[in-house]
Amino acid sequence: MPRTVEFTDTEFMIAQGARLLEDGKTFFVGWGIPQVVAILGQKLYVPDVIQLFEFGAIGPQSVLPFVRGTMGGPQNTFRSLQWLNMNWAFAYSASGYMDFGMLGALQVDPYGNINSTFLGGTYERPERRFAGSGGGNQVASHCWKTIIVIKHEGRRFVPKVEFLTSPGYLTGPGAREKAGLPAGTGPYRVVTSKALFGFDEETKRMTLLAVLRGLDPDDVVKDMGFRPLMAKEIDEIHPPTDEELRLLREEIDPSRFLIAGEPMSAVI
Amino acid sequence: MPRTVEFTDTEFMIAQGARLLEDGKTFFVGWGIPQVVAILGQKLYVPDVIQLFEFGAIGPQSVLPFVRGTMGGPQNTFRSLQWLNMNWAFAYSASGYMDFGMLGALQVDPYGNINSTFLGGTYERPERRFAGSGGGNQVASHCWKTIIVIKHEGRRFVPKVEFLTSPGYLTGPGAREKAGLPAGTGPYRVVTSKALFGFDEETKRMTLLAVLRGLDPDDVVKDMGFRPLMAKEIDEIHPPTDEELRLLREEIDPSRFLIAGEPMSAVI
Amino acid sequence: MTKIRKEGEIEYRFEPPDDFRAFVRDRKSRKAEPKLCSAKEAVSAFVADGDYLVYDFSSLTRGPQSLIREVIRQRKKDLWVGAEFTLHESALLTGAGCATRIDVGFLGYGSYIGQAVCEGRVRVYEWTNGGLALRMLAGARGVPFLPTRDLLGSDNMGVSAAKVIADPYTGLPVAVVPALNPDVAFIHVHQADVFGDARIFGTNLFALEAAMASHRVILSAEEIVDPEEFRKDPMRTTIPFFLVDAVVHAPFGAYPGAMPARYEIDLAHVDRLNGIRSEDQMQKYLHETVYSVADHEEFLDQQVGARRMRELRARATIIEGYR
Amino acid sequence: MTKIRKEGEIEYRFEPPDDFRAFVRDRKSRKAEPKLCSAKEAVSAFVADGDYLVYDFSSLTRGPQSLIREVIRQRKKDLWVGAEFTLHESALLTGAGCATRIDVGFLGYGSYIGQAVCEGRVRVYEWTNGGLALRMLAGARGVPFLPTRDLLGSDNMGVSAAKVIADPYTGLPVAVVPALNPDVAFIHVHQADVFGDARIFGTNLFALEAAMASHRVILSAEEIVDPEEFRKDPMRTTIPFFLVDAVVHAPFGAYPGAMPARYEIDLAHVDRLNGIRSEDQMQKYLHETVYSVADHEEFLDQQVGARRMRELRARATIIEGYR
Repeated sequence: MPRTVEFTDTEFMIAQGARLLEDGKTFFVGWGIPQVVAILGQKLYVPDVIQLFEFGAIGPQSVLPFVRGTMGGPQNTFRSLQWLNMNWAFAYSASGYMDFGMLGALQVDPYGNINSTFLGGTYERPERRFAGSGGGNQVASHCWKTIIVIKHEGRRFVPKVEFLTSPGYLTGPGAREKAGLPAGTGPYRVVTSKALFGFDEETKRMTLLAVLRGLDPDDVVKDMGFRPLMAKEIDEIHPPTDEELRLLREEIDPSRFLIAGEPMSAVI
Repeated sequence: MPRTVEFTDTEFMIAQGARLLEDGKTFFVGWGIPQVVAILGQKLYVPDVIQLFEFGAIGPQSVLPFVRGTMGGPQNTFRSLQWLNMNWAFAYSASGYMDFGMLGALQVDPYGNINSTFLGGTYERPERRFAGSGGGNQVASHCWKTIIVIKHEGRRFVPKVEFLTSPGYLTGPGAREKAGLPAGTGPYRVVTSKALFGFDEETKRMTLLAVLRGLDPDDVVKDMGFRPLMAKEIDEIHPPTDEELRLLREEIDPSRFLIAGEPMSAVI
Repeated sequence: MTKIRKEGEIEYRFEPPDDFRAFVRDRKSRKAEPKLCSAKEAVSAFVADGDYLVYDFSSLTRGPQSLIREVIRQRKKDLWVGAEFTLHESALLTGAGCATRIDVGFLGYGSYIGQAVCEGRVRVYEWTNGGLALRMLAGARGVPFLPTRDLLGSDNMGVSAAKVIADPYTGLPVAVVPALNPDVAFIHVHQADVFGDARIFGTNLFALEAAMASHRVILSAEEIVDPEEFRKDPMRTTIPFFLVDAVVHAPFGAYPGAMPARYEIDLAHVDRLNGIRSEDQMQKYLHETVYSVADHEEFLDQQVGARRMRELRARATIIEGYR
Repeated sequence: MTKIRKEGEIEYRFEPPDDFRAFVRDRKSRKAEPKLCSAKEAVSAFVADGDYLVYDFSSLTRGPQSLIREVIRQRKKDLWVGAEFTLHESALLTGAGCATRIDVGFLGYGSYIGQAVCEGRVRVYEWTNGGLALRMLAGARGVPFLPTRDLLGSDNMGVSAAKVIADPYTGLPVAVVPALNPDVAFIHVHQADVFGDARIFGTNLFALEAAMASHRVILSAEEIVDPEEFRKDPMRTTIPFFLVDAVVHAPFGAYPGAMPARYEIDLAHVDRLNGIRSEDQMQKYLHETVYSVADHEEFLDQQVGARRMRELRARATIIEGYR
C-alpha cells in the first residue's frame, strides 16, 4: 500500500548524484554537496569509487559523520592511497585519469556552462558576488563526465550565463575542442531538486531525462529560463530511499548541516 | 728546507676544485670528480656547503669512503636535508638557488663552451662517442658560477668545440642572454692538471690566472689549441697539501678509483 | 617587490625570471642561521605595504591564521593577496583595510567579502585554483609561464592575464599563465627547526612551490624540533632551511581552523566569522581578536582559553599517516 | 603506440594529449585488481616490438635490471629507449638487438655502446637529463609541451626536437620540449602490493611522472606488502595502483646495481659489464646472464648465488631515512 516519504530538496539531489556514479571509477569531488554525494555513493552503491580532492588527497575513505567545514582535514583525507598537492591533483585530471567530476552552480545555460562567480551588474561591480571557480574550472575542463548539481529554480536556468566560470559545451558542438579543451569531455548530467537532465549527442543542448516520481515534466520545465529538449521517454526518478535517508540523516550528516533544505515529499 | 711532494694530476685538480668553493653556498655536483671535490671541500674548507645532486638529493653529507659507481645510493644521499626528484632538483637551479656547479669536459673552447658528447666525424657517425650532457647542460645553464674540470692536454683546448653540449659564453659577451639563458650566469673557472683559468669580464674569453708552483706560464699555454688571455699577474697554485692528499688517499678514495692519474710532483 | 603589469584593463603581478633569480642570488642566504623570532618581528621585517602575499593551506585547515592576524595588527596597507581557499583571510584583510587586491581562487563565504567586492572596496581577479597553483609552479621552476588545458573558453580568461597561444608542436590552442613570484609567503607547518627546515604532514596546496618562488618566506610552526630530525628522514622534509627567512613558534597558529592530527576546527568561532555582515560586526571582531590583544599568545589566553584548546586537541583523534 | 614525428631530420616520439587521454579513459582500469605476475608474463603482455621504453632509476641504483634482462630474453625488437642514466641498459639492449633508438640522457660508459653509436647500429638523440624529465612531466600533466631555460644555445637543440619560442609575457626566447608518453615504463620499487600501489624509498628520477605519463606501467618490487600499508601512510605512496598494469615480485631485481638500504652494488659484476668491448664479449655475457637462464630466479641461483647475495645485503648498512 502506497505511503508518502518526506525529504529535503538537498537530500533528493544528493541521492540522485550518488546513483549516477559508477563503481571502480574515479570521481573528482568538489566542495560541499559533492563531498556528501561521494560518501553516500561509496557507502551504498560504489564501494570502489576512487575519490580525488583538488588539495591532493587521492582515494580517501571519508570518516563519518561528515564534519562541516572540513576540506583537507583528516576526516576527508582519511586512509587515502596517496597524499600529494594541488598541481599533482590536477595532473591526474589533466592527463585523463578522472572519470567523473561534480560541481554546484549558481546558473547553468542550455550547453551546461556554469556560472559560480557573480549575479547582476558587471564583473567589476556585481550585485551579488560568490566564490567563483575555485578548482571548478579545472574539474569541468579535465574530467570525462561532469555532473552539475543545482537547485531547481527557474531563474537559475538561463539562456546565457552572466559569467562563464566553468565550461560546459560553450556555444555548442565542437566548441570545447575548438577552444582547446580536452576532447570528449563535457557536462554529463544536471541533477536538480526536481529532475535529471542530460545533453543531446548532436546539439549538446540540455535534455530532460527524468523527473521526480509524481511530477509533471511540463510543470518541471515551464518556469526554466530556456526550454530544454525532452527525451523521447521521460523516466521517473525514485525519491530518496529509506536507506539513503537513514544514512544521510543518521550516519553522514546528523547535524543536518549539508542535507537541510526545502521540504518535499513523494508517494511510493 | 724544500721538499718534493708527489701526487697525480687528478689529485691536483680535485684539490684545486675544493679550494674554489665558498662556505655556506650551494653546489650542484656532477658525476665523478666533482663528487670527490665536494667531499674534500666539505671536509677541509667549506663545512657548510650545500651539495645538490640532479637525482634529487638536497644537502647530503656523503659517507666515506667514496664508493665508486655510487650515484644516488645511500653513500652520497646520506643525511640529506630533503629527498626529491629530478624535476625538483632542476627547479632549485633554474630559480637561482644554485651558486656553484662543476662539470668535466672532453673539449673546451675560449668561451668556456663544453663538449662532452663526441670527438671526430659527425654527430650521426662520430669517431668516438661519449656520455653527452646528462644533466650537464642544465647545470651549465642554471648555476651562477660553473667550474669546468679538464685534464691539461693541448688538444682538449680548441678554438671551437665539435659539439656544444653545455653552454659557456657561447660566441662572446651577451650571447647567453641573447639565447635566453639566465642572465649573469656562465663559466667561472677552468681547473686543469696544470693551471687555473678564469674568464675576462669584457671579452668573456678564457684567461690564465695561475699555474702550478714551478711551472712556466708560457709552457703551460703553448700547446693549447687557442691562446688564452694572460692575467696581469699569474699566481702560483700550491700543490696538493699533505692534508688534502691524506684525506683523498686514506679517507675519501682509498681504492684510488677516482684519484688515480698521471704522476706529478712539485717542490715546496 | 614584484612588478605590476597590465594586459588591457587587467593588472597582474609578474617578475621576469632573471629579476627573481638575481634576488635569490643577492638577498637569500644559503647559510644555516637561527631564524626563530616573534610574529611581530617576522611580519615587520618581511612584510611591507604593497606586498603580494600568498599562504598555504586554507582558513579551515592549516592556515597561517596567527600571522594573518599579526599583519592586521600591524595595519599593513595595499596588500595583494594570492588566495586559493580564502574563506576568512580575504574578508579580514579587506575589513582591516590591509588588502586592496585579491587573486582567486575560491572567494570565501559569508557575505562580508562578497559585499566588499560589490562595493568596489577590493579588486578581484579570477585565476582559478589550478591557475594559481600553476603560476606558483612556474615561479618555482624559473620559467616565465606554464601551459595548461583549462581556463580555455571561460570568462576567467578575460579577468586574469591568462592567454591562449598555439602549441608549438600541434598548433592547437593552449592556455598559458605567467609565473608568480610573491613578495612573501606564509606557511604554517607541523614541525620546523630554528633554521627553517620544515615538515607538513598531510596534503598541501603548493607549500614547496610557494617557498621556492617567494622573495620572503615566513614559517609558523606548531612545534620546534631538533635540526637533526630532518636529516634522519629526508623524505619527510617539505621545505629546506635555505628557502626560509623567519620561523615563528605558533602553537594553535591555525586557529580557528584545524591543524591535522593536532587540533580540530573551532566551529563556534568559525560561525562567528561567517556571520559577519556589517562593517560594525567586522570592526568589533577585529578589535576583540586582533587590536585588543598584544599577540597570538594573548589572543589564545584571553579569547580562546586553555579549556577550549584542550577540547580542540582532544577532538583531533585521527593521527594515522600524520607523521 | 605513441607516434613518430619528424622535425627536419630528427625523429621523436610524440602523442597529442587527447590521444593519450583517450587511451587512459578506454584502456587503463581504475579497478583494484590483482596484477601480480611473472616478469615473463608482464613483458610479453605489455612490451611490444617498436615500443618506447623508459625506466627509473639507473643501472647502478634501483634500476629494473631483471625486467631489462627479460626484455632481452624475449628478444623484443626496434625498441626506442628513453634513458637518463643509461650505464648498461642501452649497451645490453643494443647488443641484444632489441634497441634501435635511444633518447639520452647520459649515455653510459664502457666502450661498447659508444662503438655501436659510431657504427650507426643505434640512433641517439640528445634531450639531456633535464629535458627528458621535463618531457615526462609534460606527459603527466596532460600538456603538449613545457618550457625551460636551458638547452638554449647548445647543439642539443639540433639533435632533438626541442624548439625555441618567444615567451608570451616577456617576448624573450625560451626553450620548449614536447610531452613524452612512453608505451611502457619499468619502475623498480622497494614495496608494492598486488594491485600496484608502490613505495620507493630515497630519491627518484621521475617515478610518478613516468607512471602517470606511460600507456603501460610494469613494477618490479623487492617486497610485496599488504595493501592496507599504503592507506596507513599516504605520504609514503610513490605510485597509486590505478596507474599500474603489472606487478612483478623481484628480489634483487636491481642486481648488479644497488637497491638503497637493501643491498649494495656488485662491483665485480659491474666491472665485467664495463669491460665489454667486442661483440663476442657482449654475446658471451648475454648468453651467460640472460639466454642461458630461464628467468631472474634462475639467474640469481646460477650466476649470483646465495652467498654473494648475503654479502651484498650485509653491505647495505645505511638504512636511515629509507622507510
